Amino acid sequence: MYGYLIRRLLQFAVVLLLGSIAVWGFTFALPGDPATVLLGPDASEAELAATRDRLGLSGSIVEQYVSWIGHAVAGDLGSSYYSGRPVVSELLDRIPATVQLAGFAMALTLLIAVPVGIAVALWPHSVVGRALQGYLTAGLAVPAFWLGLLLIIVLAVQLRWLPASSDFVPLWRDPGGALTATILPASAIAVHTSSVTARFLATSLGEVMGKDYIRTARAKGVPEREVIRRHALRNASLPTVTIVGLQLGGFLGGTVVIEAVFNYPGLGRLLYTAIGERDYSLVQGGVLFVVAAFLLLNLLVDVFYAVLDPRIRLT
Amino acid sequence: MTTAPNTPAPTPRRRLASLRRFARSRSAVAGAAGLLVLAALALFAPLIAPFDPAAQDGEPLLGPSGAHLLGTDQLGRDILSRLIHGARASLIAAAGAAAVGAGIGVPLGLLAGYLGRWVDAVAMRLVDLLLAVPGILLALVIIVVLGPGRLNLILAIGIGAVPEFARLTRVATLGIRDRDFVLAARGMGASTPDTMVRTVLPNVLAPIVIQVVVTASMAVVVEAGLTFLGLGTPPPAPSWGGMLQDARSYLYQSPSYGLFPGLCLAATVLCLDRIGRGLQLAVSGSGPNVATRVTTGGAV
Amino acid sequence: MVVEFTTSAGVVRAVDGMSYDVFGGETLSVVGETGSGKSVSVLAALGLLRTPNLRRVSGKAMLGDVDLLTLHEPDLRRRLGRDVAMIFQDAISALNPVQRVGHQIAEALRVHDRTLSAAAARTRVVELLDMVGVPHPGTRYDQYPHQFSGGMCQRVMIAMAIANRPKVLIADEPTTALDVSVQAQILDLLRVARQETGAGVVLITHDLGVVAETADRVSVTYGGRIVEAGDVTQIFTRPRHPYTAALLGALPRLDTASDRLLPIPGQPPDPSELPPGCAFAPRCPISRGRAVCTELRPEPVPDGSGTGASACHFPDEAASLLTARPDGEQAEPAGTQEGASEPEDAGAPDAPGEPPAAPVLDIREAMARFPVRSGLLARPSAWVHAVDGVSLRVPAGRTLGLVGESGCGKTTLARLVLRLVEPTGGQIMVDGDDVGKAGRSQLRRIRRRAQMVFQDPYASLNPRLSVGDNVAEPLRLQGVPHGRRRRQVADLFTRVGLRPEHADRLPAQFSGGQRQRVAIARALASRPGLLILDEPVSALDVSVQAQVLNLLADLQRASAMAYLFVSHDLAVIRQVADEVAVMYLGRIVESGSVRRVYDDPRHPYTRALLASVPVPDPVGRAGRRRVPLGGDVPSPVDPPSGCRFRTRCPIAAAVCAEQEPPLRLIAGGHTACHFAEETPDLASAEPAAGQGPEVRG
Amino acid sequence: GAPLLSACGSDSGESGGGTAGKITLGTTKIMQFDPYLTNTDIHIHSFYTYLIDYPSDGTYKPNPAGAEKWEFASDHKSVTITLREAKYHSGAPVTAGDVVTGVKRAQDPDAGFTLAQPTSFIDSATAVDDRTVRLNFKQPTPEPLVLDWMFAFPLVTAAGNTPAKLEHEPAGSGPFRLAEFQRNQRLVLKKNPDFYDAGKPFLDEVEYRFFTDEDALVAALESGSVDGAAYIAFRHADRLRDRFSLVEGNGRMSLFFMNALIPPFDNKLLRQALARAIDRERILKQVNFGIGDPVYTAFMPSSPAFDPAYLGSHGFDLDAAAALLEQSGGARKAVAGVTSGTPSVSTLEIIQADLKKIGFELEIAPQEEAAYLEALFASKLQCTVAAQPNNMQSPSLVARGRQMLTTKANTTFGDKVPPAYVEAVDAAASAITPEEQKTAYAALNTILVEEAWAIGITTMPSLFALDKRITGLVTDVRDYVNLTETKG
Ligand SMILES: Nc1ncnc2c1ncn2[C@@H]1O[C@H](COP(=O)(O)OP(=O)(O)OP(=O)(O)O)[C@@H](O)[C@H]1O
Ligand SMILES: Nc1ncnc2c1ncn2[C@@H]1O[C@H](COP(=O)(O)OP(=O)(O)OP(=O)(O)O)[C@@H](O)[C@H]1O
Ligand SMILES: [Mg+2]
Ligand SMILES: [Mg+2]
Repeated sequence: MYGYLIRRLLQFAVVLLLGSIAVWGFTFALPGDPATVLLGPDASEAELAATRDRLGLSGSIVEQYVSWIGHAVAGDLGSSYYSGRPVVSELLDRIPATVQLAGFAMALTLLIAVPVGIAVALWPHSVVGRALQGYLTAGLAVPAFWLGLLLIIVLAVQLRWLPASSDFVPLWRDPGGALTATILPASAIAVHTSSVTARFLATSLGEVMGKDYIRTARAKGVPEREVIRRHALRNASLPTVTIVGLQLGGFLGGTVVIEAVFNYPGLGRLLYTAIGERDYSLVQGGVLFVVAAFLLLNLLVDVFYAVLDPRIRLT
Repeated sequence: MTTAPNTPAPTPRRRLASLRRFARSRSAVAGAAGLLVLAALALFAPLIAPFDPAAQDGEPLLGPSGAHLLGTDQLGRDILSRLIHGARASLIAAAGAAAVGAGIGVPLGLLAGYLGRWVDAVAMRLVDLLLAVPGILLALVIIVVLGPGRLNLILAIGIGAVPEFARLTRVATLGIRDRDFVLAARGMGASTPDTMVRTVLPNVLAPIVIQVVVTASMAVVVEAGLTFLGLGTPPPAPSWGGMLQDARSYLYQSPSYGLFPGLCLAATVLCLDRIGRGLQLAVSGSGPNVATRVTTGGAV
Repeated sequence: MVVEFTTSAGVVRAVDGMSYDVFGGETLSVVGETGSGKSVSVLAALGLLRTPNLRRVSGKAMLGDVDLLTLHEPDLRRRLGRDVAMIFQDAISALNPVQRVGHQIAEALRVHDRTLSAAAARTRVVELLDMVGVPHPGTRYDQYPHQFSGGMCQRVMIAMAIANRPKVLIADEPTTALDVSVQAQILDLLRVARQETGAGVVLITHDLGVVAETADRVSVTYGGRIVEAGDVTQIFTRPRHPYTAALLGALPRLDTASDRLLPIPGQPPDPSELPPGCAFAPRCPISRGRAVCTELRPEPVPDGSGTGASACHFPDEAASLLTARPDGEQAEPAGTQEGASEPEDAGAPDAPGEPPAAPVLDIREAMARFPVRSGLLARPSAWVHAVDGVSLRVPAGRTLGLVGESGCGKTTLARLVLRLVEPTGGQIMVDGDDVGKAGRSQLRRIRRRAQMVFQDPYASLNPRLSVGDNVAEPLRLQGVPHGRRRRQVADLFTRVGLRPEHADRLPAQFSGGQRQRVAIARALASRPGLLILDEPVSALDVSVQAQVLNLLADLQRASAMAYLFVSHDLAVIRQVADEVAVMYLGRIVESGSVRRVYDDPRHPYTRALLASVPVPDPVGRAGRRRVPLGGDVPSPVDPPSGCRFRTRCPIAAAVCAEQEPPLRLIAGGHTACHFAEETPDLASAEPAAGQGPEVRG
Repeated sequence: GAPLLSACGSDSGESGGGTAGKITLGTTKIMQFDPYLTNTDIHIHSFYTYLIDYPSDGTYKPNPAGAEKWEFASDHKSVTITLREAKYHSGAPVTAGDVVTGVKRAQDPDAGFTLAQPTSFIDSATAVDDRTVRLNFKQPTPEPLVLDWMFAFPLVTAAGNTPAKLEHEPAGSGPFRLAEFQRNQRLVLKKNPDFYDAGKPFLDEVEYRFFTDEDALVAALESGSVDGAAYIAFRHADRLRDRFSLVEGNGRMSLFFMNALIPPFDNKLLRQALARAIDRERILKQVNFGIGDPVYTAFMPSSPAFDPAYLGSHGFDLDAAAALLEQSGGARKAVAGVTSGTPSVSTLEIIQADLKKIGFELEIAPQEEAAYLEALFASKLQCTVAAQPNNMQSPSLVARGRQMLTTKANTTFGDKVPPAYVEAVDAAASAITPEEQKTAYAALNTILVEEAWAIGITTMPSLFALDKRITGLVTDVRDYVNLTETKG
């Protein structure tokens, strides 16, 4: 187990290193120049050159990379070209908002997916089961951003129940406010992800229900409810945990369009803007952070998986 | 001396069994039919569409009427014609992205799974990396680097689909790498590439085919999302995502404008989804979990 | 009882009017080939059949005076596990992988007695584990199924089943997946459990040996029906149904090797298209086209004694089949097709005469180790000693049988020959060419001369290629042009008794026996001088197994191929082999001619194995001393010092731990035991079990 | 009496509840704090006082602001400016030295590009005393040009007047101070109690919120999350008109640029042909939703050089365009670059559709802004639709944009800038008398039409939708938002 963990951590480092190189390669391949964006359409060549110098954009790529990675290892990802603030603090600013949205979205996802998945797996042919299957298909078919728009128009603009733009209200400061501010983007995301998760859970549960040990439990005389609760669900949740982990990882920086639609100050929007503005240091730091967070999260998921599954834990 | 009398097997033709199993799922057939209709629309768009999709002849933002069955858009173009032509963008994105994803991912997964060792290690780290960057960001960066345009769009979405294909193929390859018939092929003197292509590949195709469908439906949504961000299909070529983007601004003036592209998008995904489920049933009876695009492909 | 399923091919009547009963304290064996409806009937009776395509279950399943089929689910569940308990075939998968073993047993107690405290349940479970012979039950309680061996899992299942002292204990093939030694342990344990609980036991099996060893009464199933029922001795000595008789005839025997087995021709019936008359009629030697057999379905008719019944129109003719056994050729039913593999026969199979020429296969000190990777960089930290210094020779035209328990390295050794596993040491010569040193093209040539047939006919054919293409694969690889390939494939098909017209079908459309023929045809395609057969018949039913074994014998006679025949079934090896090698933990412990090894075994392991095999003859079973080998095979990662068998050896002494016994020439064969000279005398003095866990009553 | 009154007003405003004096505005624009560098305009006026103000009605009557008074030399070769006694946010007094430093920076094209071209007429600046500055011109210069310059010249502390400092920290004396700034999220301004115009501004606090997506901004406005939305698209105007008060700022102009450096637009006739295929009416209707006015050359209707006659004589006429196209013999295919997601895309789509009718195939290649700008500056685009700032009452300021520079840095002509154009701009910059001016402006129009590389399409007023309780939000002729008089 420990050996496994350490090996995973090593892999993690390798991927990060690869990632940092790739991110650098990409940002330098980006057409457009931060100086032009910074100075706007009417700046002169000389001004641009001066700005490039100021931003540390002169010097060879390799030189820049080496100095950057050196700092990055020490936790210094450089400064944003625009705000002049350290990239780390720019990211730290957005992380609570991102985590909060991801948390809400995931909570909603599970809240929907678990009962729906179970119902679909156990009573696929009932009226409820069919209706829910319809929901699952629709959830996959409707793009989240489109759903978000509809939610805004109906709930925020027409009915004025909820705010259309979702400011970040920290949960610990104002739980009610946080809920109203986050619920719409979280729902728009969760309808889609819950469909995926519920389907996955339903399939695994369906598979598990056909396993020999379920038959054993029934043969022991365990009532059906308990068979499902104690034997089937735990086993069926195993593959689902991986999916949930991947989804959660995807929420970190991956909800660009939703954040744009709801004007939510998350990492995705930050990175999207940064790419548009050619804020290289922010893009590099940000993408690297997203990659690291994703990998770390999946590492945690794997550990959690191992906790759930003795076959992995004990070998 | 005895010989088993060969009991006649039920089907004379090969591969019919799974086709029939697919055909028995009514919803899968409906999905396939729907997709065929869409494909026909896309293919024969110029013949079917009542108007030139770029012609700005009508009054802008008309509701549905006799002349323009689904109304007109903000520039007075016929929405129905644009929808029909828009099927091209969506379907090309879908097919192209799936082809790119499979074209890169499957060989990668096959090599990683079959050869193992360092090939596997390197391939999987690459896949990890690709997987760790949210698909939409990846697509964004790729499009920004390569510039907008249909081909680049396809590449951008397709590359995002590579890890899924690679992982799926690798797992399937690992699953059969040590199976007797693969050993048998080696035992008969087949070379490694020969074994990989002729023996392993056909036997890992089933989940890949399903993933192709899954990827296609994901691509439809991501194409819409990217067009929505202004990086998708360039005008005046209509695309459903672009129409959605335009329409949202005119929702109040012309509510039906946004409805139709949204419905088309949903219907396409629905058809693909049905086909995927049908295929899954056909391939495996009830079937193991297919790695669906589990990250936030649709929840961008 | 009738059970029907809806399938694509129509309604499948898997159980078609089956009835049997069992009384307290007795063992009823339900025996029959795969697919004859054994499992489905009990599962349906207990309401455990849950597939969505279940169409109808009718009839009665009386437990005492309650009909289980009429009970509502909660009521039924209250009885399950308390009054009726089941033991399943694949014990490892029948246990929940993420729950502690102890908890799973405790659950069986606590669902029926909600007042039972956790602590009390634990105490009781530890008792039960101890009773079924699980060592260190206290520690084992908290372990998970994957930490148990198959045999241990089956013990756990039994503990679970007897926890509530049920009235009826149903065991569905409880030993099928297990080694003979473990099978013997489990059968013993079942016997103990029956005594312990006084339950009536229904033992479902396809192994006539097991039936003969354990049953009081027997029901024989065929095509979803009971074709014969009766007292165990009567069934084995005076069968009143031709199917029963044919089954007995097809069985290879440990005690005597017959020249030919008597296979039952054809395939078991497809339950979706049962014939109107007797389901067995198409394969029946006494039906012979009699109209009544094909038109009228025979109902079970009780025999005179009142204990037995037979569903045959001519019950009295059946027994004659059994007596016809010694001169089997005559009993061969007419009307079966003759394949091209018609034996030119004349020469007796093990005619001596020719002195053993240069061996086709010569294995010297072969060694194969697999790394156990762990730690930071996945460096191999230990090695699985799968094959650890094995020497064997197989001359042309002869068969070497290789036997041993699961995991002893048989498959690895077989694969070494084709270098499908990289050897760690030693030398393997095929026709004088060193396999280990061969370059790429030479290896390809060697692989052409030595071909392999795998155990699982369902896994060894490429499912995406038609059977014809499968067979043509080796030819394609040799660059044989397309047209010639087709002709050769057709030829090969006839040689193994398949219709060339079927070459276009996919493997999935063939039965196991047919597939194994395809696999053999493929192996023959490159005209090899050596066939490596890795458990070629273990996945097949007795009747089909006999067909394949006969085919192999015919082919050998015709082409003088050498066989390396790997099996865990001692009876099969006895039937096919000229020479036998017994393997234990990567080493050969005994080898020699069949007669020497079977009739005069000198190694305690061989002796124990032979003693573990159930003999399909109930007569005198009380007098037979079954001496199951205790415990499980030690891990090949860290084999015991000295003699590897010493940890389970009843006669182990100090020297065994210190010195590894070499293979010595003893009594015309080779044996690796320090006490090889004395074993025959020691036999009578050996204790009931080795140092492994004892079965306590 | 007036100061007393406004003091009362401000008092009552404060006692009326803390939030009464606060508004929240949403915008999609990126913010820049350096007034010498910025192109964006919603907040900068709040930080700085300029030398003079123009009234918000679009006319050019100079009002004293940072400058109390100014006096032109009779030879039109200098001006003497007396500064008002005022304090910067830092507490330091406004001095003549600050202006001298500021002029020096503005003269350096590397350090102050938005002011560099407009400042080019100044030869030197000298501090006469603490509050008096004298500017000497290179040549006799028309008053409107000087006034336009004064209007655009911010008072910045000498010490803080470097790009590095101003980028993050405004150093002005304007009506509001910077309270909080989170890039791309929010900017909070607090009232400057020391503002020279006592009692103003009326608002205590202004908060800007940043939106990446314009529709999200409008949705936020409609759901009440923000009190006002700035720079929203025209299509929202109709719908929002009832519930909100709409303010149209002076805005900019949209122009169709053709790059004379690369084929096919190195062909003058071809350029002239395309210039006639721009259907301003339809663009106004369908892209602008009726907001704005058609323009032909790069002058707004408020400019003295605006000549509506060209709209008639050179306006939309596909037949004329077709004839010219025929005559030009040039290629019939071109690619237009454009920033994706802007109304320029729709404008191009209309042009595209019309051109198609006369057999010219225009391909539209939307790009993301950074890539677009780079291509534009590198002179790689064949043609494009882009916005041009208002050149106020000095038509010579037409030469501010890179596509229209009179120097080699011109991205549409390179070193082949038509000499007639250079001459015309110079003449416009030195025409003192009204008659000279008239001739010069006419000449400027003629050469612009003749060379036809920059074709005016429409004005693009900036559109604000505000909660009805907000009043007094105005934009000046440069389109800078002025919140000094705003109440909420
Ligand atoms: N769900 C099902 N749908 C259709 N047919 C089924 C189903 N389950 C079982 N059968 C069929 O019922 C028949 C009886 O199956 P059963 O499992 O009882 O056989 P068995 O005698 O236990 O064989 P084995 O020795 O292989 O365990 C088989 O032919 C099988 O194919
Ligand atoms: N590729 C491998 N890597 C690691 N260990 C292996 C590998 N292949 C086989 N082994 C181990 O080597 C030992 C011998 O395996 P092998 O398959 O040869 O046994 P076998 O006698 O054929 O058993 P069975 O009767 O179950 O087929 C087993 O302990 C097995 O776990
Ligand atoms: Mg069974
Ligand atoms: Mg084996």
